[in-house]
Amino acid sequence: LRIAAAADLAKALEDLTAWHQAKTQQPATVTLGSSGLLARQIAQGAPFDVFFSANVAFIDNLIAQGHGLAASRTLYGRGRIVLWTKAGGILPPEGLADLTDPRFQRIAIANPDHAPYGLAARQAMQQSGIWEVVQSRLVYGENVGQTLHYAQSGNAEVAVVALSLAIPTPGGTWTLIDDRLHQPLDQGLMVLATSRQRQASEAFVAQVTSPEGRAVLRRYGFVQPGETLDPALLERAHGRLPR
Amino acid sequence: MIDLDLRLHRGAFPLTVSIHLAGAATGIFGPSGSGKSSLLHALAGLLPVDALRLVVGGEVLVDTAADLTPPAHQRRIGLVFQDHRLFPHLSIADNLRYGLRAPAGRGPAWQEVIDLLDIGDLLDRRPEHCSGGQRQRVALGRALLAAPRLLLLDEPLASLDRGLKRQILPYLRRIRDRWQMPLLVVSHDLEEVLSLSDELLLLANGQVAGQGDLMHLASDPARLELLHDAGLVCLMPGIVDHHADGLAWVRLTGPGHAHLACANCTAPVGSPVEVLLHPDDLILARPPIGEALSLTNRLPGRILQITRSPSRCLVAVDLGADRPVLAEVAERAITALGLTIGDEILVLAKAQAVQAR
Amino acid sequence: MIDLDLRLHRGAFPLTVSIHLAGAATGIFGPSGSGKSSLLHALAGLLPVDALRLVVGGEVLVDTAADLTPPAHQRRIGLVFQDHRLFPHLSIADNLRYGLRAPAGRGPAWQEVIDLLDIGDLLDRRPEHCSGGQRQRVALGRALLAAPRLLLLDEPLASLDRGLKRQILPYLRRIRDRWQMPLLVVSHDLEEVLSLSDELLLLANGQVAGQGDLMHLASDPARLELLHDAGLVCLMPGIVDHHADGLAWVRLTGPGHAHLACANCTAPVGSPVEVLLHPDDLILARPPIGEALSLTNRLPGRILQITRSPSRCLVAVDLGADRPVLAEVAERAITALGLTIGDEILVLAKAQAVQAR
Amino acid sequence: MTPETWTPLLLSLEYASLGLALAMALGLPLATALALGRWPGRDVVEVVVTAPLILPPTVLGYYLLVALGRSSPLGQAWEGLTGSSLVFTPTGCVLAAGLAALPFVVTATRRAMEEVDPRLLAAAATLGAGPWRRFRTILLPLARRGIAGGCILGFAKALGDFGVTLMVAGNIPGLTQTAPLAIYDAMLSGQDGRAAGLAAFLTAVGLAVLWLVNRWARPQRPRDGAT
Amino acid sequence: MTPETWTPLLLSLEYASLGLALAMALGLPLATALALGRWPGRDVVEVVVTAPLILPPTVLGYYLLVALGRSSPLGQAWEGLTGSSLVFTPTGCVLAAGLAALPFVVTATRRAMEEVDPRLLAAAATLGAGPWRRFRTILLPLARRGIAGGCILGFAKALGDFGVTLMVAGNIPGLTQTAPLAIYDAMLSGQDGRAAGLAAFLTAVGLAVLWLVNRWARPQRPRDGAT
Ligand SMILES: Nc1ncnc2c1ncn2[C@@H]1O[C@H](COP(=O)(O)OP(=O)(O)OP(=O)(O)O)[C@@H](O)[C@H]1O
Ligand SMILES: Nc1ncnc2c1ncn2[C@@H]1O[C@H](COP(=O)(O)OP(=O)(O)OP(=O)(O)O)[C@@H](O)[C@H]1O
Ligand SMILES: [Mg+2]
Ligand SMILES: [Mg+2]
Repeated sequence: LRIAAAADLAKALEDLTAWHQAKTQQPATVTLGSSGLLARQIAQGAPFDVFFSANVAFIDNLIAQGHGLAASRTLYGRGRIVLWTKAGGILPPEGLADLTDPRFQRIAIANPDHAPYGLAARQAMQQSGIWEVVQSRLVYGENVGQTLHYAQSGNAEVAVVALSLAIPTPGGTWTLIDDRLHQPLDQGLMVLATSRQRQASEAFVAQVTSPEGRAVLRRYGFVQPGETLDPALLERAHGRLPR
Repeated sequence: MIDLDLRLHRGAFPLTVSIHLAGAATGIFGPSGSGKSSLLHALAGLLPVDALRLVVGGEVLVDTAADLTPPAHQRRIGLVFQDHRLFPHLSIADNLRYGLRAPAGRGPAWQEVIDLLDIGDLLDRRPEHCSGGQRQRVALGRALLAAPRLLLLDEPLASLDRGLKRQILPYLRRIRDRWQMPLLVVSHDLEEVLSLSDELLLLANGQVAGQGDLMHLASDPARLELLHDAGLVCLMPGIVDHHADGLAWVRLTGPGHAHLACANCTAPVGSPVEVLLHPDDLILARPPIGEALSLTNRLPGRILQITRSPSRCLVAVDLGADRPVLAEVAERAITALGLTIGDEILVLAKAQAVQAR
Repeated sequence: MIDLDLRLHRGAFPLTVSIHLAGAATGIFGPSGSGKSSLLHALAGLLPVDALRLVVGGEVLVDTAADLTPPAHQRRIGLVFQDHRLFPHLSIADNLRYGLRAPAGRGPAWQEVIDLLDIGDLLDRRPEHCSGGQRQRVALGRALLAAPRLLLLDEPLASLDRGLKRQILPYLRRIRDRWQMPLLVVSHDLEEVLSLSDELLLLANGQVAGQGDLMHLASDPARLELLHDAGLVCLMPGIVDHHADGLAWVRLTGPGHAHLACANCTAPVGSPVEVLLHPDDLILARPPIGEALSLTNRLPGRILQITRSPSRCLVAVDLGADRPVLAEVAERAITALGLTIGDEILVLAKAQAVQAR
Repeated sequence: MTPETWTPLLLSLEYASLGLALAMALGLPLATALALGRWPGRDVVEVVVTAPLILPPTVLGYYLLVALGRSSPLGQAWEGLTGSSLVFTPTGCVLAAGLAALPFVVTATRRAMEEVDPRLLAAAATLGAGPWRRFRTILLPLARRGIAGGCILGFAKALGDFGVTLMVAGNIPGLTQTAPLAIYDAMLSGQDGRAAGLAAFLTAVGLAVLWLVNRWARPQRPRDGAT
Repeated sequence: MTPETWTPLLLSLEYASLGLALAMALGLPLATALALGRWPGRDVVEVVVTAPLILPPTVLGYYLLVALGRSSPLGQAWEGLTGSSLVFTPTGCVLAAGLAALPFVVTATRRAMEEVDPRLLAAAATLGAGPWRRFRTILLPLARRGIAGGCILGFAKALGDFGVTLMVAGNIPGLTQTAPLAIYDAMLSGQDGRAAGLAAFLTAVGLAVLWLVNRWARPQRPRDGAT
């Protein structure tokens, strides 16, 4: 099985494929990338079986163009964004409003022009009224992974990244951003129309959407609408809820 | 043997040569910058020409008017360059081998060429590890071994000493005769040229300033200066008659059976040689003269021609040989001895001043 | 004037030279590959040496033993290369200007050099658009204009015709005298060398095979052959006494006040000249001799030395000039005339065979 | 070292080598034509060959993907011929590597050939050597160092190509995931150690190859300026 | 054309030019030392300089970010000195461009200098020219074409640099968003038309610059092989 997936799924898919392989003896390889690029490759006939997008819009587009099986379209979770700060450095922000403090000289977000998490970050900043102040301090990562690197390497005091990335990344503390401040980050997957292993693919998708699968996803912060995050998980991963 | 019509220009310099060369070899000389190298390069196909027709031994090699313009590598015209142009990345042996053709004796033999040019020790070296003269010899060898139909030599012996020159020149003559390889030789040294050929081509400013044998060229006062700059000499063919007292006696070919004594000639009896005489070494005398002179040669002859240029007088004397000798004498001596055309006269020369080879 | 101790090796070729040179100029000759170029390059600082001590005019320029080894550009030793080495990206004018030093008359003047070498027309060209001889002249000019303390010339005139050589050589002599610029000249042409210097250095196989003036070198039968390969000549200093009948009469310097007639000499009366005599042009005679000869010069002298090599005999005759003349005669003539050392004798020469410059 | 580490490295070396071979196969004749030909527009062609350097690789890769993709005429012709597609296969990797190397091969070769003394070529012609023989025995050996220099840079570039390979070949582990892609992946998935290890390895192997080629192309002895 | 289109192009040209200048300032002396020096390890140094070609740009960019970043000693020293950081500023763009150009400048210059006939340098020495004058008047002019060739490639590479600039300079519109970044962003955000337009423009401008340099560095007349 060849799985193409948005970069923020790196860890979650590692667990999922390992678990799936243990169960079915079927190996699966994962190609990570930006959802936008992967979608373009799939439109050009890339030989993947399953596509996990960070933005369900890409899935809908591909299905509309006939590159995906409409029946396989599944929302596997809703993304959240967090304020990530390197541990042991400056005092972490307790919420978005704190970003106006001059100790945050550089704030990294993903490029809002094309990265869903970046767009969400911008919406949240605008919504909470700090956009005008922080705009000149922003630096833009190509994707959430790179955005996180800015903060990890100490070049940005804080980065707005995906919760799914913050959870498995050691060395930092983070604060969840209220999801009412941005439009929902609905994340979807599909089986490709060109897949040569359609049954296996569908079986894999079924596994992922099974309760056990969802539990794995939830461990990385992918919750379904209405679900809440497990506080113990937050605790373990040095995260906290906004003030 | 060679017909040649050429027009070209290099920048502002035009070169026009239109000649018929009868001999198997022709010497080309003229002042620096007169177009000698350009002529050779054009014949070899290395220079764009305005018009060129080249006929060698009846075969039309190039004719731009008839669109017969084979590229250089199909002309089989060899060229020894003024700057040797050895291939820097190849050993001397590989340089020599580069143009090697027809191992089955169609041209000069490998070992022969190497021995002649004394380059056997260099074969494994790179050109950069050879001296200037060594490179020049290798370049000559490389051209010879390619066995061309026509061989062009651009000052092939310029930085070699006389010893080496005297060794190489007869060999070139042999090449010319044995392989019917016509030669065009550029040189600033008339002695060098004449030992290969009777026929001379004199260039000046991209024009033919004179053509023909020495006698003919020397008959024109204007050309005499140019000839002098190239070192005027006479060459006479002959055969070694006998040796005596360390001297070789040479019988000049021709009706007169004139005999000349040469020092420093070790050619065996019966072998053909060329005798080289410098006009300013020859002394004219009216008989009789005394014996108390270290002068071995005393040849009777008749005055054929007297050429006077502002700075010198040249007297051509018929010794009954194939061609006349030229003697350069003072104006004053012509008056004192009362020399006129048709006079019977003695030509005197030291045996040491006569070279045979 | 120059003291020189050198040891080096190039690959398997060792060169060892240890000499004292008294004159302002020295001619270096020897077979191809004997180490002439290597010697010059080592002096100029372009070759790694095993040991070198060079003293010019009392000044120690290089001494490896004392760790005095200035790099080439600080030696102020000029070198005219066997391959001209013009800078391809610079015009001829810029090439000439490259080493130009001391515009305030410390060395040869710009216009003078350009006129002498006849390169005025080339100034705007690139070297690639010049003929071989033109490049050689520019290279010479470039070295002259750099006004070095010592000038090394590696076959500087090899591909020039005699006319140009005869024009350039006296100028080099003037350079040497006027700017006290010592010269070391490599040449395969003894005539060229001797017109610049009395002192000769003969190299063979990387060793000094002989050193000194011509007379000295010629006294050794073994070296006679090498001298001959280089074109044996004698040079005698003199002063133009008067002109008559198109001949210049030159009084040789020395106690004897010997007078010689030369053709083709236009130097004004009173000017110093060098008279060039070819040993094989000189005729020895026992007086009296007749008048019916086109022979103008009849000089009395005394035999100083007779050298016999297997192939030639050389007789040195004292004419009462600064140095003796050498005459090459046949063994047979020596016997016939019964020549022995100390004999009074006449030396005969045609005016045409005598060159003065 | 696990095969997980080795595979991308080996793939990289393989594709970079094949890519260089492809670039040389196309580039050497082109460069020769540029160096020796007298046709107009030569400079324009050379400059166009360097164009791939200027565009962001991913963008270039995308355009390439569209041009060679499975729905393009070229891609379909190839697929009809060989049964496998040009893109998302090792072929795509080789194409990407070749494209990365091409500018270096072409410009260096052209320049090196133009530096060869034309007088030596003329001399070879008078010795009877035709164009092909002159090319083989004089031009190529004397231009060797310059060409090798271009190939070295080209190989390095091919080895390090990321954006074009990513787009055209698709980062499929074990098939088209070359070392640069694997390093990037490792970094994305937070395996910084693996990324650093792979990067160090790739650099070391790449540099070793370059160093060897460099040695081979360099003259043995230094030349002095004498004689 | 809107300023939105122009700004990245102008920034790109500016940073690429400055980057090339930086690469030349560092690279020419280094290359000279490589070409003329006799010290051991020269080849190793040259090969190390080419290393940036081999690593995937984003990875390289990350390492650079760590090495020059605001919390690194180097970055802090610079910030103390100038008051502004090395990264996320135009300085970062210039650094990235310089790093992209350096391998080309160094390798091409070294090679071109080594091709210069040492006999001409020897001749210049006998005419009294010291090392510096020989360098300026003989070595540099004769190596000019090769050096220009390297600079052309280097400039192209600097102009097209994506990954390193992205990491080090932070893609800030109007400040550090160079043309390649803008093209990439436009493409990913679905503005295919704008991406294609920018790409065409960048390529055209870049190639025009290259073509001019190329013309300048090339000899006027073709040489024949005669005389
Ligand atoms: N780079 C080198 N490496 C090794 N040997 C060399 C090198 N250059 C010259 N030689 C050898 O050293 C010897 C002397 O060479 P050199 O150039 O000094 O001779 P030369 O006397 O100038 O000869 P020519 O009259 O032919 O120019 C020759 O035998 C030559 O083959
Ligand atoms: N590439 C060129 N472009 C323009 N003019 C040139 C070129 N090469 C030579 N010339 C000129 O053409 C003329 C003839 O040159 P050529 O080399 O044929 O002379 P040459 O007779 O061989 O002289 P030398 O005896 O000095 O070698 C010279 O005046 C020279 O300056
Ligand atoms: Mg010539
Ligand atoms: Mg020499």
